[in-house]
Amino acid sequence: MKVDRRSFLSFVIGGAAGTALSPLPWKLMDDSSIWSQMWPWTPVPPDGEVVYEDSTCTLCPGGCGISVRKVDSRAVKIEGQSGHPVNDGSICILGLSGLQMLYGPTRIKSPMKRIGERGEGKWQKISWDEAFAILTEKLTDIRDKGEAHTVAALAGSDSGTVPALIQRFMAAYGSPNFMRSPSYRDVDELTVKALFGADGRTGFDVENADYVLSFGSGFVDGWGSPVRMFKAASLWKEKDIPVVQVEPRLSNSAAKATRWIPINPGTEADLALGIAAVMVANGIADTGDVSGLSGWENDLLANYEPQKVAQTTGIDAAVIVEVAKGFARADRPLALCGRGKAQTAVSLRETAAVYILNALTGNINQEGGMWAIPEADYIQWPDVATDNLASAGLDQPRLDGAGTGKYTDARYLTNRLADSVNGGGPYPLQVLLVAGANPCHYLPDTQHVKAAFARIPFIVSFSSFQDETAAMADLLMPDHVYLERYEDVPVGAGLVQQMIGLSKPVVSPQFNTRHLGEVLIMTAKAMGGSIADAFPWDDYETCLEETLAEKWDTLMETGVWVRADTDPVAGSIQLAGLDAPAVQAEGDVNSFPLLLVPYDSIQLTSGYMGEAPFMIKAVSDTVIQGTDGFIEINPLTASGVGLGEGDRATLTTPRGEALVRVHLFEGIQPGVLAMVRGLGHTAYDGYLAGKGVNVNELIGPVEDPSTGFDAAWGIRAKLDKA
Amino acid sequence: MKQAQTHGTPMKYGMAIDLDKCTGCGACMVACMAENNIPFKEDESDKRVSITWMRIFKLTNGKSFPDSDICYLPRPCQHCEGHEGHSPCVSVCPATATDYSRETGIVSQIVTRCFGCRYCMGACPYHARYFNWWDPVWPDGMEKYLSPDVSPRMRGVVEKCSFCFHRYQLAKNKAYLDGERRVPEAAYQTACTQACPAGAIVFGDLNNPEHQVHQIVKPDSNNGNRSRNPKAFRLLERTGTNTKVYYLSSREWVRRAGDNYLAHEKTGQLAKLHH
Amino acid sequence: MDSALIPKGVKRCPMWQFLLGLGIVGAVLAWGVYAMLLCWFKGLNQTNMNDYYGFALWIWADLAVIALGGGAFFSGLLKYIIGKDELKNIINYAVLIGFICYSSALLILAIDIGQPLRGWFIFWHANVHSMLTEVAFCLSAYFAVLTIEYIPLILENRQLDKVPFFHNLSHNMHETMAVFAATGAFLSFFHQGSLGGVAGVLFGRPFAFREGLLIWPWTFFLFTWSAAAYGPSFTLLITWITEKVARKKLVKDNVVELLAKISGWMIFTYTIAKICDTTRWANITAPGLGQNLADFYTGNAFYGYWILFAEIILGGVVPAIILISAPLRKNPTWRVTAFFLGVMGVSLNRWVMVLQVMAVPIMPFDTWALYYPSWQEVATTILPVAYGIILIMISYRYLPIFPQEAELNPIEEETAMAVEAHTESTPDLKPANA
Amino acid sequence: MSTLDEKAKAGMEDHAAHGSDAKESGAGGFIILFFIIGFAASMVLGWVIFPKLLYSQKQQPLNFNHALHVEEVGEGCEGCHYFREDGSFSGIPKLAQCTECHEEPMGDTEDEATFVEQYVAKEREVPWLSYSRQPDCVFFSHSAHVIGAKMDCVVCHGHIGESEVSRPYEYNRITGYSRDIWGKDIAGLKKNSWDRMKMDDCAQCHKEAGMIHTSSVQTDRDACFVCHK
Repeated sequence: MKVDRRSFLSFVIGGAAGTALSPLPWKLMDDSSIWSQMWPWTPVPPDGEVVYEDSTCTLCPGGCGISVRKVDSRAVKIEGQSGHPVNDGSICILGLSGLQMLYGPTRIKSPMKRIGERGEGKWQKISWDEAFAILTEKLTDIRDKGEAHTVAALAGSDSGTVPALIQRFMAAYGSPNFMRSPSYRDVDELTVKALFGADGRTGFDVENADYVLSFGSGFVDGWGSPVRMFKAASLWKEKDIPVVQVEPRLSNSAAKATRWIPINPGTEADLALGIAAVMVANGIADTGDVSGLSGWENDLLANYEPQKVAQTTGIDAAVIVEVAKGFARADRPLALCGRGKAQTAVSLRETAAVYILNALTGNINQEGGMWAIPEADYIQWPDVATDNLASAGLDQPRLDGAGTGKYTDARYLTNRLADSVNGGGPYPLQVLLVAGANPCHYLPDTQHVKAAFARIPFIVSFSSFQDETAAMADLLMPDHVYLERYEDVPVGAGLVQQMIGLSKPVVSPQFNTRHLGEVLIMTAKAMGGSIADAFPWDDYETCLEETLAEKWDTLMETGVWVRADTDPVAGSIQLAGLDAPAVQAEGDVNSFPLLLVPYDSIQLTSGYMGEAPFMIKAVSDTVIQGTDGFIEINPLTASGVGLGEGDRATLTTPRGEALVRVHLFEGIQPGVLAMVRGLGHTAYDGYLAGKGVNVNELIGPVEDPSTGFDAAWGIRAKLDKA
Repeated sequence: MKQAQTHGTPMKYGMAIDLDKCTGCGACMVACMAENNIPFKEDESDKRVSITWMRIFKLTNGKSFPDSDICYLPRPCQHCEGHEGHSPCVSVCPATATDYSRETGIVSQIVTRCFGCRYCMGACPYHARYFNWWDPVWPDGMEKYLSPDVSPRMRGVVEKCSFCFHRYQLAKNKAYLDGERRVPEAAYQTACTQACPAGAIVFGDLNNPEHQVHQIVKPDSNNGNRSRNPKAFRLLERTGTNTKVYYLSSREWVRRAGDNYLAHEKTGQLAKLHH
Repeated sequence: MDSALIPKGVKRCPMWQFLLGLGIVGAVLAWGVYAMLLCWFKGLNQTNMNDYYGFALWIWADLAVIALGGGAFFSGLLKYIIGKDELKNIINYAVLIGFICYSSALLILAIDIGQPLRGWFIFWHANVHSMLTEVAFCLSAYFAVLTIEYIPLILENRQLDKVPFFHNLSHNMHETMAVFAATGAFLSFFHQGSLGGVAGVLFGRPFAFREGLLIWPWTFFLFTWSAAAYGPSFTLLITWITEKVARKKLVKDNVVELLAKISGWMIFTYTIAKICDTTRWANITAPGLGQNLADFYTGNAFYGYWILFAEIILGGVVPAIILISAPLRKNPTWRVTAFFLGVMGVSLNRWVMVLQVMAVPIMPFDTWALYYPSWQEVATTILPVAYGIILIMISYRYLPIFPQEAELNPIEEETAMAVEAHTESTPDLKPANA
Repeated sequence: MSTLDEKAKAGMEDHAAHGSDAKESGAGGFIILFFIIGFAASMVLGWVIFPKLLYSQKQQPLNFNHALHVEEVGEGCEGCHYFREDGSFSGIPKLAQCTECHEEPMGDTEDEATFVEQYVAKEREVPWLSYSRQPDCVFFSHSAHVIGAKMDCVVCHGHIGESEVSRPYEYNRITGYSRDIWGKDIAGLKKNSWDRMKMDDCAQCHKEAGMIHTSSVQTDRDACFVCHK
């Protein structure tokens, strides 16, 4: 018989019926949906035992205690450590993002040497032994030629054992050129010295103040120890404490203040002195703690009477008087200094003026007032026994000229590094060691800085991340990140007590990196002689434990050592620095009718650390859109230039130009443009690189003649429709 | 036989967010992202395709310099109760992927049940619901920090704030071990609450007079759960979404920005609640 | 060459012309399919939808085609239940158009959901409170009905009809068609309504929210009503286009005018209801939630009061008047204009109830959200149109869709004979060639 | 359609009439037969072959004798599977836990040797395959069931505690589910409470235990956020 179509048809129908009555179609339907619920390419985080490990965050100088949640060996979340004297359980946006840095793809995963052109990004992985060999050979050669002083080191800070080891290494090696990243600390130390006649730093008892007068200090934008300040700001709200914020822009801090007083940019010092004048004139100043007032009183009253100050600052004279009286009559008034996050210096004049204002309330070293206290001095190492080569090198002047000539009081003038390398220095720089710093992103006039770096024959970066400076290096010797290492963390940041935190390894090192302290000790040993002798420790941990001595146990237990009863460096102040000239913005008014001022945001680190993806995700679309960066501008000013919300414009300053988009903001003074600090990275990965504009490329350093520090607070600019 | 799962009165978890304290720093957003395995893309600047269970809105008073003022408003899922649990999103979901729990007052979203019709997103006036337009991809190595307590979502489903419900589940585990019937206030706090450096967020059981959030909000159950606190308001209260996130502000313009008002109406005025 | 399949007594264009036509439309279809596959394999990031625009072009297309497909159930209702027998001359086409619209709607939904593999959850894990659930069930059920209504049509193909089994089957199905028509009408009432409910129940969105009757917001009834009103207009518009393309009359005027008249009165009554609804909403509902028309129609680049005018006056009042007044209705130009305006009006209504709902800011500090579709969305939306045209081409060529065609376009004897002979001489034909 | 083709073909034959007639009369029986063949074939495919294709097997890294351990360690299951302080359940022991006893080989079985050499010595965790792992979206609280409801391990895990050898790990090729969760029987019939652990089984058991809650507004059953995460 032959199978005709009808038979075939019925075969198919039978098959269909059978299939429908079998589990096949139904299970397939169910399973395919279940498959879509657990797609193999969607990760499934492995479960395990949960433990919390406490440590100290070093992503900013704030010194918060952190508590890291781990699942077996993985760190899965960073939380604030409850009960910690700084942050008591709370944490900031940067601290929360730490794990993205730990596990992030921008980590430098092993030592590497440059094989392509500088900055080209061509690297070759090498062993640590090879890295040590390259470094020691280089350093030995130079030293043997008697040119030890042509080696310089740039660190993020100079406090704590690791920076101390760098300094010690430089001393033993024979170079005077240790530098730290510039910050408000520079001018603070110098002013304390000038006014109190002793070394130390200021501390601000924000928790107990009952009237706060802030000269542009971003107390909720990252000033001081950020989380502590957030808590203080909430405390002020609860206690209904008057908080006066003086700055040209309605910053988040200004919005949190009980009163925002817009001021002409750069005239804060005049206001401070104006207020001082009103206080003195009205006899509501407490001059007990202030010596040398009489000689200055007349000038003060003559030059800073309210009308005059109103002229310069653009603040109504009545307001000045009102604030002065409110401030002076408060029981525990406190004036804050240092713009934004206080990551940059301000002029000596401004700093001194504000500190003296504090003094004139008679609230120095008092509850709720400004304190002047010494740094915790716990690193007691025997002096380095230098050999001849070292001594010779150390006798040389510093590259940045700090400590000599007109810069006698300055310890570091890192802002002058670029100039000296570009030919302004006493001798050429041959090797630069960079640790915990990213000058090629945050030093002012960044292009100029990069040009200088391009001329440095040999650069070694100890950075853990592929940042802009590492990109310029010849040798990468990556450090552990803070969650992988031990480190003492002395906390300044405006605290009124001495405090040391301890970073502990929360996870084992993720990549082939080495602790910088370890690297320094081993390099020293490798170089032998007096250098090796200066580093008697077997390893960094021993060094740390010995150095911290009796504090070690406390730190291992509680993670933090606090000394509350610190004696102030001095009880009264000697007037000084007030005759110093004001620092003006660069550029002439005619060709640059507008003023560009950078502002700080707590959502951007604007420091050594690059922003983690989470932080960038939290940034508003009025700050970045795609890769476009925005500037804030008053609608009046904008319409003057014919610009509307979101329009593209060319922003030009004496130092450079950039394509930006405008965001209309009623909270900014007409004629002033504001751009956020911290964007415009060229290094790191696609989550960060190329987003926005690096404001440091548009603003150059303006030297404060009385200190030598860069005290630029803005720059003249013009804006054209693009 | 059916029984209410709750022991004694059911719980009603909610929040009070003090806008006077909130600084808009974004710690709550990132705490949430880190806690809940929220993915990220290279470009997150288009906020309409950017998954942020907790999102901060910037409010302005509309006045010009120098009288201008700003206020930040963090917006988690408002966990609407609507009328007897029929919140805008829950009632529309065709597949029962989102649900309202009478036991906790939490609006759940089960992504493995969701098939991505996005009706709930249309229903939510707060834009608290987010769709996974892309597969979640973590840069090489970063998946190491993913938490096992929250299941990563796959492409094509809607997700939203859960009031960190997994923390309740874990706290409940502990409670069983300790022989407690109820989870103590401190044992269940959301990630944003815990992180907020300004202490602006208070979280707890609105039904429990011992909980701080209840004491701040003083909800009036006879008046649609409106707060008896003159500083407090809820977003779009007039629509009858009956949310469990209360905001506090001493500034009238901020409170007015929380709802729609006709020119002549005064802030806080409420027409009849719908449903 | 395929004349064996072509209905008796009618003339069709030559094969090459037919294939050429198919080819062109097929190309568009292929483009749409490509876009569809992109959406399935790469995900909905292929669209321009976003978290503010969870519903966009696709959902609009769904609502629109279902409204326009309403001609099927309503003509069915008129013919089989109410007994307007003339309509038998157009009911076939109404059914075909309905079938196309509903299959398209289901296809678009299958693309629109983020997890197509779990689409069946809507049935398995149904949430009875959700309008969408109601839509899904009734939609699928009614699609089944339409299929059943379409089958006898296929069986009437000249060759199939020769098979006694098929012949009897289709005959018997015709007998019972009233039952299906009734079922279809019942189901349509609910899914058309639920589609209206989709927007109406959104009590968080004052622009969409409406009070109503029992669990059904007013939009529920308005949608059903508008589908019944405008559906026939669409059927007639398509018929007219088909006639233009075929260059011959297919349906007698009395039939067209009858349906047009009914459609007209329906549109008229619907428009009155719509105006009442809008008035109440604008003066009571929205203000009760603190909003007024200005909040909805000003402060953005696109959605202005014009859209209200276009929908209600141009798309409602005007076509209603044209179709109601005998002289205007009898004038083909006016009539077709009315159909066109009507179709525009109901489509616009669906647009407003989907896209403008998403666009209007609700929180005072929120912003308008405007959106434009990506090419993938456009392509996948055109896809069903192309598919529809193809199905119409084939059906028209091989099935006796228009009972009056032969009568209206008599062929001279010998040609007819020739066709016959031709048929017999080429029995080796396979429908695959068709 | 095929009927049509057939007619068309018939047309090609010389005496079409005969051909077709013959078919009309004779084919009836065959048609039924072919229907049955098709039906049977697909039933076999669906019920017998399909399940075989759907599942795959893996062997455990090494054989584990539960019975022996229960005997040696004592304290029943809790000896190795215990609750942590935070109320979470430890599940399959980590290597460290085994090492407490197995620092040196205990007994002279081959598995013992491999265990000590391959894992203990090298400090490698044993990649056990968990029979009862729920999918990631599920939050199962052991404390709720074991401490709260005082349930016996056997209810869900069966008599694994008495097993002397590790049975192969069966999993679904499409979903990756363990068959213990997905269901032993293709027809979905359960002989024992532990034969399948899908959501409906949880619901079923809760129902039997009279533990139906009404916390869900949508379903009047347990709210989703009880067992899901």
